[in-house]
Amino acid sequence: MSIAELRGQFPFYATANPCHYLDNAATSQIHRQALTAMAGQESCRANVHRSPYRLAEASSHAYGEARAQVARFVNAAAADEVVFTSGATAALNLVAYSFGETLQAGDEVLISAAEHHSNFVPWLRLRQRTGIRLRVLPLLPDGRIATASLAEMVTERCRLIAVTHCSNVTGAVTDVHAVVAAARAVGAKVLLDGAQQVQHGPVDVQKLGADFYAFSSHKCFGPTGVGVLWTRGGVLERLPPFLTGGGMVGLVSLETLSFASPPARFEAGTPPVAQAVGLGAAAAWMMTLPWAEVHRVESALLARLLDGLATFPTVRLIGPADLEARLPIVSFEVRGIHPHDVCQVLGEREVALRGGNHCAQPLFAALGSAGATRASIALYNDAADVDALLDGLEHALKVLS
Amino acid sequence: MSIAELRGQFPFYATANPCHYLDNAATSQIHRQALTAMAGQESCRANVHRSPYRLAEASSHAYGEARAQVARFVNAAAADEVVFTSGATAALNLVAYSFGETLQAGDEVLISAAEHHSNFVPWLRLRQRTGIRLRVLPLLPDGRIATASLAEMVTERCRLIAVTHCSNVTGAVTDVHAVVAAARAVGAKVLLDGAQQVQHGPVDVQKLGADFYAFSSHKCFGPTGVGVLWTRGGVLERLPPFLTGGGMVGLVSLETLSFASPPARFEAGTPPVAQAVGLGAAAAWMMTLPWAEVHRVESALLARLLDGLATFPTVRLIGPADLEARLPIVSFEVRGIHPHDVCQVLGEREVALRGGNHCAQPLFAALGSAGATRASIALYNDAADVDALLDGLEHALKVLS
Amino acid sequence: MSATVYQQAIKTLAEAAHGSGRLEDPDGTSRLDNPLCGDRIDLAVRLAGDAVSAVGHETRACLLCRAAASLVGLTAPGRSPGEMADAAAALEGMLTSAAVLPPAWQALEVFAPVAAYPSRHGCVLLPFQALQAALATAAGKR
Amino acid sequence: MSATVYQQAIKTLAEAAHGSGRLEDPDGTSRLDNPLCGDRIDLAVRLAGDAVSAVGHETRACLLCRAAASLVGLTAPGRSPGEMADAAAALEGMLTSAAVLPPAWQALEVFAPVAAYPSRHGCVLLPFQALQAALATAAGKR
Ligand SMILES: Cc1ncc(COP(=O)(O)O)c(C=O)c1O
Ligand SMILES: Cc1ncc(COP(=O)(O)O)c(C=O)c1O
Repeated sequence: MSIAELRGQFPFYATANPCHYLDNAATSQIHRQALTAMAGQESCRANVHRSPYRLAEASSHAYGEARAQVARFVNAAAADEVVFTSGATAALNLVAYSFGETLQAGDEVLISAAEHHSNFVPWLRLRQRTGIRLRVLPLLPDGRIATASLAEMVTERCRLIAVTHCSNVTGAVTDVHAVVAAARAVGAKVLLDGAQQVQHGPVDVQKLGADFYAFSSHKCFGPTGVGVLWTRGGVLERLPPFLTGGGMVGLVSLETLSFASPPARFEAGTPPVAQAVGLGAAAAWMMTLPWAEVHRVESALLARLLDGLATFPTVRLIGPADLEARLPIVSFEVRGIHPHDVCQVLGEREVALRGGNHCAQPLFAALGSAGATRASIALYNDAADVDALLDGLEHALKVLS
Repeated sequence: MSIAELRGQFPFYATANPCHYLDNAATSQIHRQALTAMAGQESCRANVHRSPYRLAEASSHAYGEARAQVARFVNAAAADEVVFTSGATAALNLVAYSFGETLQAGDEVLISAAEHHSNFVPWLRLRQRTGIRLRVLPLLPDGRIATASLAEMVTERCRLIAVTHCSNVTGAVTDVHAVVAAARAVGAKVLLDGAQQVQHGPVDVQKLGADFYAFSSHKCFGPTGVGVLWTRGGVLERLPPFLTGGGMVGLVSLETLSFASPPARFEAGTPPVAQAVGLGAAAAWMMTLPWAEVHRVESALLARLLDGLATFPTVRLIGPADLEARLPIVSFEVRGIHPHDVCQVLGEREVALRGGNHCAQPLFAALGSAGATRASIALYNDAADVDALLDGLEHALKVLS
Repeated sequence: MSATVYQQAIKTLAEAAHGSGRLEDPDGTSRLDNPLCGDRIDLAVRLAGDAVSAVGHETRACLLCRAAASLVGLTAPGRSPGEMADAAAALEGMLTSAAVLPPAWQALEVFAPVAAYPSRHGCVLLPFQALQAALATAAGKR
Repeated sequence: MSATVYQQAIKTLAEAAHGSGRLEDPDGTSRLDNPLCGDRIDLAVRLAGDAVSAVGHETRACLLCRAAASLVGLTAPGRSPGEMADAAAALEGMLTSAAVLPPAWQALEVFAPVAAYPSRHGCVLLPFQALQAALATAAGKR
């Protein structure tokens, strides 16, 4: 697989002035097929709430096809296990509100200190509403979730373990097997936040063994404005709806209220039709990639970056220094220099990084850091991108100290 | 203003085989500028959570500009009064959850029997959660909300009147002045569901005097996947968040939780950036239209349709028969013939209509109807569309009886 | 798109409304709603031995649904629950994957043009599903 | 994009850290956070008559913010709350709408290149806002 070939498929690299884009964990660039599919759907459209004219049948069909494509991408047992949401955050809130409604005071939800705010704050809020007990898995010094603590932290009252599949700060991939085993032992459900995982290859939700899997389209080469909540078959059937409105009801009156079956029950209102169609195209494209080769290329870039950073005596890595069970997301501190200043200087040299606490305040608190600079690699990045970062960092150290 | 000129601006009419599209109340066709703006934003993008590289500054700027464009479109006092949501349904749920959280058992919310499920079911659910009292304004025989009943239905316990600005079934436009006056008399807030209003011209939220105004992009020539909740300045500041996650917090830890100021507080996670940019472009385009002229054209088509329908002895109109205070949304029953059969036959003749209860079961119950066929007109429709409907209806009566 | 959906045969079936009306002493009953259109079918079934002996349905629905209900009313009596399950499967197969109808169920052919309109599949299937549901309650009672 | 943001003047200002440290017996105090970056400024102010007599701030932030805090520490003593409000307004005007600086506030010119980076405007404005907030608490006490 040649990177140049891949790049040619991204409109971003055809623009006059593409930068060294290394902020992929914030959002990826969009794939040509996703953009084309979205624009095509929008150009000539109808709502998907089933009317018998040609255009409406076509929209309903395209939306259904997108659901099937995403289902194949995560290897769902059935397309109806896929619910389209407006993003990973909305998917996580859906679980916190809907599954949360089935919990009682004293029930426990176990998260980790590595969670993005989108899988942390909804549980804080649920605790405020219902009095659940929220427990937090600690981190190892390199940022990995300390799954060894599962034994003591998963009690009989545990109803859900909700953890990230991959950290958006450290790149560490969670030991899902350990999490699922611990949950199963007490009959708890498992939610995985896959927002940083799926852009590095299709997942197999059946093999993972979780009950809920959430991710965003815009981080995996699809459009903004849409995300996915996959749920194991049978689980959604027993859950109350979250957002309510058109398209998700059975009978509605002041006295009666019943709901449609999933996935409709969880897709109130007009869904992000064109965005889902775009995501479906992105997912279908990803299914065609030689992922072993992609991983080899991404890992080589990751190694190049880690090796380069190791030559700076004032740089401290936040996250695993090895290449095992981690993805190419690299956060680091520079002693005495604020991440925003690093990002600014690099930005002036057209290297796109992100600085701050990356919506993960609990992680930074746990690791004793006030913030970090992050570089995150996607399948279209190349050695020149990494080298521009390393050169730029050298320059930044001169400018800023 | 020439319709042909307008049509030329819609990609739909450049497709090989455009139909007589009269399902605009379900979704409108997208305007060229909205599509181009969305695609441009997607082609070369970064997240909007403020990083100091060129692309991120550009995305943040574009997203802010979209907010300003929408603010101008509804004549908001400030851009920050505009919250982007994933659609009208999400906007209405936001109010039901967030403002709903400030209500207590026994507090009253007043809606109407004309509401779309998206402004009905969220309040039924709030009643289940918190024990509010839900009261429902009755309808006049022609489907208008009986605002004369406000006097008796608005009590001292009323905290909110939440009604549609225009019915998606009857086209009747609500007497907002009466609603606002009744609410003000008891210190209640007013929410208007503008999903069927804004595609017929910019609104002036300051003049309307409401506190919340919700609408969807895809019904007013913008992309799917985005909507708007406008809120009067100062009101959101006192409301708790609804969706939670990245971008809307202050400090986050297991012990502390604080939130950003509006609008950020209500935009958890990565927003539908490209869709908002597309909507902004649609709003900006709409601001350039000669609306008096558009209304004249739309009303002429409405009159043509109503006159035509009046010649069918078995057709019964659901909604006002006059042209006053109504928009060009026309629902009708055909005696002895099911709406889906009407739509099917018309669909085979490339006339796009919608049949059923249009996500408004309470309205149909109130008017003693089992369902209706609906034709809804937008600014790009012409007499040929209306005539195709009338001819097709004649044909349908032959085929079906 | 394919041929028009409203062939004379469908209209004739709907008008005939075989099996319409309330059935006394049913062995099984069902009520199915299609909330999108506000349609509803109430169906009752009586069994004699291993076969359906009588069907009664009250159907408030579109022409397609009424035609399908009429076909159920016409064909179910004398047939076993298994045979009627085959009919439902054959119908669904024809609509969604262009499957060829088995010889015993050529009567379903009248609904073939509906295949082109997935939004209407539910209308045609509803009476068959209602029968299955009623038979299931009857089986439950035994 | 315009000239580089990190001119020597900014680095010198930040390093000087005028007014940094805790102030005893303050008339007004404030704490402002920028949760996006984890930055924080604690600022205290003392008044003598109608003018600021002393400022003390503890600033954990980026270079730009520290430079701005230093400029506040340097310029506030001896000036009235009104004059400092003018400074904040002049700074915001320069950043967001390329407004020309008034003669009294030419010192703010060092931040001109930041105008090109709206995401950094908050960094520069934060210390000025913190001063306003502290002055407001002081006014509240009187
Ligand atoms: C791990 C993780 N979870 C959740 C999210 C939220 O995704 P979104 O902002 O698309 O809703 C992100 C995005 O930053 C993330 O990195
Ligand atoms: C009056 C009214 N309100 C709310 C909605 C919901 O809008 P959306 O489906 O875009 O969320 C609609 C759309 O049908 C509507 O007509």
